[in-house]
Amino acid sequence: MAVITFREALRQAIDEEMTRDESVILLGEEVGQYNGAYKVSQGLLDKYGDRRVIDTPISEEGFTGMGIGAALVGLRPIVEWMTFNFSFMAFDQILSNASKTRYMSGGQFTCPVVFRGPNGPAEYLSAQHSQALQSFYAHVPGLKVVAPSTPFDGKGLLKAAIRDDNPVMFLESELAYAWKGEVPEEEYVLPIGVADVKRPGSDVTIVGFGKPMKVILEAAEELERQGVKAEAIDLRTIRPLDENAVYESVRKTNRCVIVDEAWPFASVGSHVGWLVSKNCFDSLDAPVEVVSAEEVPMPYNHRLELASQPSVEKVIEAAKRVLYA
Amino acid sequence: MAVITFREALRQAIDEEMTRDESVILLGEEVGQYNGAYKVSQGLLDKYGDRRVIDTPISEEGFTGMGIGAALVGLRPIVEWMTFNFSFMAFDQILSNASKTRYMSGGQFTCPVVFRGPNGPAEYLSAQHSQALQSFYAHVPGLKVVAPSTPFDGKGLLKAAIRDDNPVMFLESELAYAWKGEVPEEEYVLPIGVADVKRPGSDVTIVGFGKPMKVILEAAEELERQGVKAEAIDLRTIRPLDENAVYESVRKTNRCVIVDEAWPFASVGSHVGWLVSKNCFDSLDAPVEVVSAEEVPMPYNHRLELASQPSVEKVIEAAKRVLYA
Amino acid sequence: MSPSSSTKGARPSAGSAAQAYGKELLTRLLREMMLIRRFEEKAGQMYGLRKIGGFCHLYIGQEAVAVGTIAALDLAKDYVITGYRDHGHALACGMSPNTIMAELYGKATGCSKGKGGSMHMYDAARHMLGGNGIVGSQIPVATGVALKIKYRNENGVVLCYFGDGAIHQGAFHESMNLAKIYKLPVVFICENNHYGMGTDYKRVSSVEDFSIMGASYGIPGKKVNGMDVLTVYGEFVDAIATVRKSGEPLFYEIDTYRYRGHSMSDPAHYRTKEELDEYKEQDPILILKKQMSEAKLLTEDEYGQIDEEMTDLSNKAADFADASPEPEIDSLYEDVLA
Amino acid sequence: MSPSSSTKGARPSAGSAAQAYGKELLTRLLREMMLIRRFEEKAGQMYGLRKIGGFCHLYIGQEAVAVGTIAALDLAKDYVITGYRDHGHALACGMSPNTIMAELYGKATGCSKGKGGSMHMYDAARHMLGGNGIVGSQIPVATGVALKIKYRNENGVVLCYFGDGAIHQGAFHESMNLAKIYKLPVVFICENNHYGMGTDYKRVSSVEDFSIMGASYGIPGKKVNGMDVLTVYGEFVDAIATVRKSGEPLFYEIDTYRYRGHSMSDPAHYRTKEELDEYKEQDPILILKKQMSEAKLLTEDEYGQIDEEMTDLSNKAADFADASPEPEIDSLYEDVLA
Ligand SMILES: Cc1ncc(C[n+]2csc(CCOP(=O)(O)OP(=O)(O)O)c2C)c(N)n1
Ligand SMILES: Cc1ncc(C[n+]2csc(CCOP(=O)(O)OP(=O)(O)O)c2C)c(N)n1
Ligand SMILES: [Mg+2]
Ligand SMILES: [Mg+2]
Repeated sequence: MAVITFREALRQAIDEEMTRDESVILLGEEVGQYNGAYKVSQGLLDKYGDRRVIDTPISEEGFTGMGIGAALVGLRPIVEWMTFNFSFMAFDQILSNASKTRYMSGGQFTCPVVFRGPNGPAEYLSAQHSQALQSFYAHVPGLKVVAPSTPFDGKGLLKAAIRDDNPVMFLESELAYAWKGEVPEEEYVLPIGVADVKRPGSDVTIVGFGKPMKVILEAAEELERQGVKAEAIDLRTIRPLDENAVYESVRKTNRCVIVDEAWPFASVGSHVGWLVSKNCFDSLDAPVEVVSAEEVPMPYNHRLELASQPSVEKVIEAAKRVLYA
Repeated sequence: MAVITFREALRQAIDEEMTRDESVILLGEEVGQYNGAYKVSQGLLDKYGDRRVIDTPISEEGFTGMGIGAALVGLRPIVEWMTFNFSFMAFDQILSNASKTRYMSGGQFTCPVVFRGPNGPAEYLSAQHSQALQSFYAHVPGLKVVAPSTPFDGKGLLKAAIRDDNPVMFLESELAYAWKGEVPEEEYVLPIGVADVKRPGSDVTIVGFGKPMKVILEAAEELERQGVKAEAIDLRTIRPLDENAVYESVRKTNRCVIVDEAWPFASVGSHVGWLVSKNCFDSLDAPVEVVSAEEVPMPYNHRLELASQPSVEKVIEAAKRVLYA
Repeated sequence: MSPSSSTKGARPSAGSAAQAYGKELLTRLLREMMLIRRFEEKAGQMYGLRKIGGFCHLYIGQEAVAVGTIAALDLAKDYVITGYRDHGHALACGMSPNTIMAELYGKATGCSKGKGGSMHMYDAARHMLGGNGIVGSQIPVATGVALKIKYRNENGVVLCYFGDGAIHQGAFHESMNLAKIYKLPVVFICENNHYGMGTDYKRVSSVEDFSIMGASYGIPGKKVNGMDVLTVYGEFVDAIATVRKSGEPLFYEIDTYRYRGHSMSDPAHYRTKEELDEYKEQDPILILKKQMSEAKLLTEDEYGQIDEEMTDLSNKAADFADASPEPEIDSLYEDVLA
Repeated sequence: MSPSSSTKGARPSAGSAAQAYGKELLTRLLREMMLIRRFEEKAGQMYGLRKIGGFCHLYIGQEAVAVGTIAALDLAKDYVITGYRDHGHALACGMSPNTIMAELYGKATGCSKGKGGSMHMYDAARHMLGGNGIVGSQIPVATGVALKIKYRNENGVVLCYFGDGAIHQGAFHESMNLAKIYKLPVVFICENNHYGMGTDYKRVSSVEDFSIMGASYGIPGKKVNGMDVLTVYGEFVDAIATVRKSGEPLFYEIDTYRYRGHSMSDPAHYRTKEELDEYKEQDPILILKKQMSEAKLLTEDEYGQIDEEMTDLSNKAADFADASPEPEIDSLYEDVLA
């Protein structure tokens, strides 16, 4: 297997799907001539031309709606938001059209569009540019929400998202684009809606998705050194959620920590916290802990921004709390 | 005490605050000449003139930002969205500016703006016009979120919201505008962030806010007939949340049902479900239940739309589940 | 087409136009307008009887716009997309009154299986893309449909309708620019019926003649009299030919008027009876009837017959809807995802 | 002011203008532009040394815009609001280089206590309202500030800056209409520096001359040469007097150019060296220097002294920032709510 970056894995997914299916197009700000603000679309304009790789003006509401419209009549657009922060401009298009047209039309239309781009805190970007926005989209029936944590998962799930007949929010991360991992040379697709045990363990279940999986796995290693075997579950897909994978683990470990870099209130993290509390009621030896962002907009100062996010230390502390250690 | 409608109670709140403080203005679609799409602003244009009661074009992003800008420099605008469904158009303004300017400026600015209008399902309006959107706003630091369930609470809390120096999302309901209740003749203001026990009981705690409190109280009455004493807690404010009021009750009843007419995933309902599960871990005799909307866009057909929402029956069933009855 | 030319273009006078178009076409336009009129009246009645609930935005008065524009399309390759005031467009696209009325009743036989209601009429086969309840939200979607047409070299055109109120949404501005820079075959149609709910468009608009707004995007803009279906039709036969050839967007402001309130509960105190009456004198059906009579293409009898037929179709639609089953409760969970 | 007149207006020639404005004013403009230039260069260096992180959008090349426009204001009653490329506007508003540099360093002594960083310079006392990181998001906010000015009868004016990229956001369209219908004292200023990130504005714009877009809102629009600070200043002295009198909005496209990449990591491959060099020959500081020398209002010595002074101020700002304390960790939780 080749070791490649997350960025390259995503690029391969888009490239392969564009080759495989002529109805796949890519559009967004700077995706073409600039080769992508974060270089995910590097080389694609050269390869596919500006008919299929479309640079847009800074008009998120407009080009998001354009992607939706094209999807309703048979194309399979991939819409890149330079970051998910700018999806706010297109919130109406996503909520009112992408997620509802199928239902409102009694199933007459499908809307096979992928919305992708970096989500979650990066570094030194402050409040408007450094937010984890999954809670908003996870809330909405009619959308799927995917958040991979490795190049391997990223490639396989992005290919699945492009082939999916529903609108899929595909959450990447600025900081993870440079991460490396093994990715097979041969083609593969991963199913949407299936979690993955990233590290087996028996003492405590730690659940997460996306970039914070790195923090979780580091915490798990440190816990191992301290004699605690943590099982790390990567949800990979937030909506639909692979609930059973989580319950199975918790019924074994009897303890659960959830890590979500979004604000806690009405978040994926606290939702899973309630689900586990309810569905593993008789198995739980301790309350379910959620490690989340602090309840503040993201500050610019680096020490503050780090303090506002989930960290290895916070995860370890939470694990110890549920272990009463 | 006079018995007046919810609509009239809200109108009084706005009217009194406009008289009290010249920096309070009202703006939105049809608030003036038409006297409000739902008549909450009836008579206010006549009384205060078009300098203070401002009809806007259908430009939610624009006039929401206008309200924010005016608030940053000293006015206290009340921005009416004809319904919260249209706040999607203004999502960026709310998230990027209203909730963050104070923080990003290191506390140099305050943003005393109230965003209000009907939220949640009404009748026969289908997917785009019948949604409970509190989960989105409850998630966001820098906002307050208020959702009264009676004319009395509505008036007292709206006055508090107008006087608050922060952006407040004030959630009303089309269907509740005609509800009647006692409201004192003399002036009063209710504190934001304080829950209210709407009905005392000892067997099970039922938590809710806004319009579904009616369903909760009906269910509680029926449960009473069946010998079960339910305590009904009205959160009144979603953000900040009066957690202790809930915990106190649950530590007494040992059982908890939460009712939230929003979709369940990453909702206020499931968040409170996790909070209670965690903070009343040792007191709970049963898993916390959440009665929410079904995970579907709102259908037009009346039977279907009723089936998609929390109902008296569903609340009773949930109460019985936590009572193992 | 020159930017912002006046309401009265250089077309042949109505009488001679009628002659030129011939009886078949004119009869078709008349029948379609009358079907919309009678259907809407029936829907209004049935709303009064609580067979229909929620919002119900009637199109009465505006019939010439949907009928005159859509008659110029080839719906095998062209598309229509509009807002919530959509019954007229749905009928003009050839959707059956039965399926539309059943949708209004929320029945399983409705075009959207009772899930959409008045604001969300769709017909994938007839290229009718709704029915959007959010003011202006359909405009970006229209550019995407046009992008697909261009991508697939289909030589089709999208007609995108929105109101005088919708033009102040950012979506209009963004979509006009997108359509121009990508050269998309879409005609943006502002149906200026003078009011956005209770608001006279002049109160909330910087300019009174919207057609000049095309200039900001290098898109030809033109204002057209929407009470005369032959003017609309003639204009759109040309417009659609132009777009098929150029592949580029056009922008129209079509001047029209709604006779009824915004939705069913609106007493419409914001306008005078005189204003309403003035427009009723320019009623699009009366005008076409007159044009056809003068050109000896329609007798009173024929008119009466059409009227009866359309009334009958509308009544039957109500009967059909009445007799149709409610959707199964389980259908609540269907059609969320593909 | 007539809509969309050309870049070169009917103003007096630069030489005579310089004479007319007099030494004090010109020296002030020169000092401000040079302060921005040296400050930005220093910030760029410090970014290279990782004292500053994240996005850092330098204003070098565009100095004449912020300086020429803001010099025409009375910040006791007027306001400034802009996007993320905001160091220049902040300095032109009279914010101290120390507080700005400290903010870039994320220090507690920064204008936003280290919470805002490069994109979020604010100064409530000097009526500088940021510093918005979301393209176009400041435009609606500006209308609200103008509404307050009008409401309070303050006779002030808001200058609202945004880029050539931002003009395609719906927020621009909605705000222009709002400003016009309510007659709000705001000047919308599109700083056209020819690129939105890597995108030549012509590639994504339906029209090349943005100033014509004012016509859609009945707002006078004009294009101005933004490399000549005297042209900008002269134009804005008039513009602001006009707005104070009329209370109504104006729209300007100011033609300018940024010498550096979009942010620090942008190699700017999308433009040629020739193009960049061509603009550097029209450098706003060089032009003013030349105008002043020709009018005998500036010697080489004086210029050198100013340069030294501004370099020194910038260095001292870096020293100040360096020596300043980090914010306390607990400050993380402050300033969320009032
Ligand atoms: C974004 C949004 N804002 C507000 C509304 C409420 N609303 C529904 S129709 C309407 C008036 C629209 O007027 P216009 O665009 O002229 O269309 P018309 O009803 O005249 O056909 C309003 C304000 C909405 N549906 N969507
Ligand atoms: C809504 C939104 N979309 C995208 C971005 C990313 N972005 C930041 S600056 C920029 C280019 C803006 O160009 P322009 O308006 O011309 O301003 P300039 O940078 O030239 O000053 C883009 C695309 C953003 N910050 N906000
Ligand atoms: Mg209208
Ligand atoms: Mg630019």
